[in-house]
Amino acid sequence: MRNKIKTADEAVSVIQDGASIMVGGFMSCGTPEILIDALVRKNVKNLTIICNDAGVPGRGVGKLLTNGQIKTLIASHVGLNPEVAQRMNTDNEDEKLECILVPQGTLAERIRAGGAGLGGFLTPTGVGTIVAEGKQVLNVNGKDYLLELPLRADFALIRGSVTDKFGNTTYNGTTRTFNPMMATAADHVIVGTCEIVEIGEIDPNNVVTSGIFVDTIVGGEEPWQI
Amino acid sequence: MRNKIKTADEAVSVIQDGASIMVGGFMSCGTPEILIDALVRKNVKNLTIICNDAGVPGRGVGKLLTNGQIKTLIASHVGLNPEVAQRMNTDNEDEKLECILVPQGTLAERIRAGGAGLGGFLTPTGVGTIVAEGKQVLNVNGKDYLLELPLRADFALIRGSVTDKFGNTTYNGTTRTFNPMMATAADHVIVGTCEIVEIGEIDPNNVVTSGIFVDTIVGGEEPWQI
Amino acid sequence: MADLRDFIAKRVAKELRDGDVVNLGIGLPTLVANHLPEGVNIVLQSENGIMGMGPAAEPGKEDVDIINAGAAYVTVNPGAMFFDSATSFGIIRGGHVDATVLGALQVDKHGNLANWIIPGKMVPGMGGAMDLVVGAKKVIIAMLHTQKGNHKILDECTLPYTAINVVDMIVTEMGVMEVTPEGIVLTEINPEYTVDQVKEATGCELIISPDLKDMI
Amino acid sequence: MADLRDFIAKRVAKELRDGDVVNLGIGLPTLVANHLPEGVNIVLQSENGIMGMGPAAEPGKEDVDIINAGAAYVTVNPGAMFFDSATSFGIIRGGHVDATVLGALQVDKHGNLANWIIPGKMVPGMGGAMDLVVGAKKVIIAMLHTQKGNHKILDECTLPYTAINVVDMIVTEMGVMEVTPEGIVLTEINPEYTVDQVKEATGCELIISPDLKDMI
Repeated sequence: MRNKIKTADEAVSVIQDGASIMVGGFMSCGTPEILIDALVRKNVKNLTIICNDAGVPGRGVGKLLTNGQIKTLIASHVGLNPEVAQRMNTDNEDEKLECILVPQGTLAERIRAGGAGLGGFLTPTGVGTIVAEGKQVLNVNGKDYLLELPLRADFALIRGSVTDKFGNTTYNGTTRTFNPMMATAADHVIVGTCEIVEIGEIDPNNVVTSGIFVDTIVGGEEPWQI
Repeated sequence: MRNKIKTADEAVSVIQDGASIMVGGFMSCGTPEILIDALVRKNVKNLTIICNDAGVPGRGVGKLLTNGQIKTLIASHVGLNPEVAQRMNTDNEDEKLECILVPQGTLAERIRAGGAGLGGFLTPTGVGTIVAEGKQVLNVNGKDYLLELPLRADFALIRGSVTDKFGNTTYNGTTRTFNPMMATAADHVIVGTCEIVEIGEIDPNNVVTSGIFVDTIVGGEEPWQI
Repeated sequence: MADLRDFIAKRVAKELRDGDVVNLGIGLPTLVANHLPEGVNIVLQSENGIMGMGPAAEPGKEDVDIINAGAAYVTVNPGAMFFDSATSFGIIRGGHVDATVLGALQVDKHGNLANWIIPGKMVPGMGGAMDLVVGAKKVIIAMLHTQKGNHKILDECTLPYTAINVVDMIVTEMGVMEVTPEGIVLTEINPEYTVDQVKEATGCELIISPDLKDMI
Repeated sequence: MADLRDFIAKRVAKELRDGDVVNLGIGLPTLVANHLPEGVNIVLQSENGIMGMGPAAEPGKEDVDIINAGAAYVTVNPGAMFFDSATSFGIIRGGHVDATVLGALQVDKHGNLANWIIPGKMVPGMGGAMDLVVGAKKVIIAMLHTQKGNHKILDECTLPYTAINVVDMIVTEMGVMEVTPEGIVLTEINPEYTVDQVKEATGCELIISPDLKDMI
């Protein structure tokens, strides 16, 4: 079997300017910081980042924002990172950030749909609001729903707690968040994980992400801290 | 906290003639036999049963079929139970079975949608086949999809391996099947389980079905056997 | 102000039943958990992936892998479960949350809610609020009755909607209101205020319940 | 007959690459796992909820909670995972299965497949077949070239479709065929047959690859 274990810098070497990248986590709890750090070092630009939120400056995707690497951010909440507003309103075209807001449940479901081969789904969330603008409204059994489309990306950077050498991954506590769906919805998946174990050490009943989704494993992820 | 533990007969006492019931399992591996047995004893009729398959005579939902309790069966595969054909073709209106076939992935996803508040989803499965008859076809990014609608039921009979007294449940091996989705998609959920443990004994990372979905817990489920 | 918030939270807590699954918004709604009546145990859902959330973690005893939706370290109760975000919002959207308590910028007589875009300020994003108010069985708005003297309870929201036709109940420092097909009905009043004062602080017709009670 | 089936299965096995995720249908396709080339390890997916399925369980050593989609006791390999049916078909429909091998009643030159309704017989249900052939990256049909002398490879299927435009390759005891936009191309031939014999056994125009090889 192919060895999937690499250093963080080796792992992100395949990511080029203009890539779309899903990043797991919620307020950067469950975000692979070591992979973000490597992406900052590589300094690729014009990225489209799909992540629940913009975190805070100096944490998670906030680091990519500070370093001017994000062109488009697709997220459900960006209010706790003041740099988002600064970059959205800047006159400097090179630094200008486009921010696309998606309801959190819709974002999670769109990523799931992207990984599960669905062409879309009908959700009541957003009906009658500006989220509905430009979207098809379908009425099923007397109730209106928005047709929301699947979301995929070139890369997913996910964060595991325990990963075996095949890539089977578990997530401890609230680090799970968007990671399992993102692992299914990107062409190339890199997991930054806290602990790498031998194949067979994780109970098959408790694996959350199958190793078939994982292209590269990077060890040395540290615990999250406020 | 309310005590959810009952005997099988107490548990199914709420089920009346004409009810729609989801039953977990695949070829009755993962089917709560003790709950089926209680339903046979109660002898309610005209049931709509939603289950992956019709099993074999004398096993799982096959028992309900033999006992003439099923009016409508919604399943993906019924070929291994010859009683299905007999009852579909009978001239005895009282025994006549209506059988609605749904692709297995679509069935699983419809039940998930029913539990997750989605109004439907777009799947490529069935496009151009008789499964598409009467269904809306939507084209997304140049590809045709069928709009499939959510599925819910009055009751779900699910089968757990370990269940705590709140109802948190895990499933061993391939007993998982349709059980986790069905637990979310019925108004009243009864779990027949192999082992009942105290609250807190199951690692919160490994719970598959939350106790919030479970109305009644019945112990004494036996291992499945071919 | 802290007193008012606790006063509101305490009244909201009386709406919750033993065993209810509840999602509390950040801020005032979080206080509701401190005021549950004797014998009422609720199951707190946190949209970042917890069923059975417990109190804030004691300093020095934090589990760094367990936070709430406000990014604070929390504990979980025995019988808790962790899940991913798609599962979390399946629970929310699917009607498995009995009640959610949130703040609002505006609520109108149709039960429309606006609580995510403040005029002239940066748009922070709706997070999970749109899904929560659409999915929860009961939507309780917990807020101050007015904003610096400006009406928040209106004929029609003027700010962008979070969702339409979703609010069931409004609890403020002045009273308790139910959103009905006929309009907003005042069912309880804080005895520190008169009905006329509450009417004046409300930007739409306020139907006074024939059975108006004291808010306690 | 058993020999023919193994002959076909052995050729199909050569299509699989090390690390491929593969779902094998019941019957002949199951035999493919016995003929993998040296150094090729595949990850078997079973739609009832296994990634990393192993061989059949030895008698007396069955784990009663672990069966395959044919309801036989099986084992799992180290690194396996169990999941629910929605997850299983998310994997299948989402294109995460590299190849699926199934039998067919009819295949036509458009790659349309009919393998679920036998005329005059009870309709058993499509099970997971419709999802599998729509979702798998490569769909390989493994079957006998004809059915009691009747054509199975046709201009147009006459039986109800399992799916349209999905078949990539057909492996029979007579040869290996690829479904292309131009039609069905014979790329390998079993040296026990002549090209004319294969043509005669085929119910649509058979394009003979200029690079026709022996099927071994």
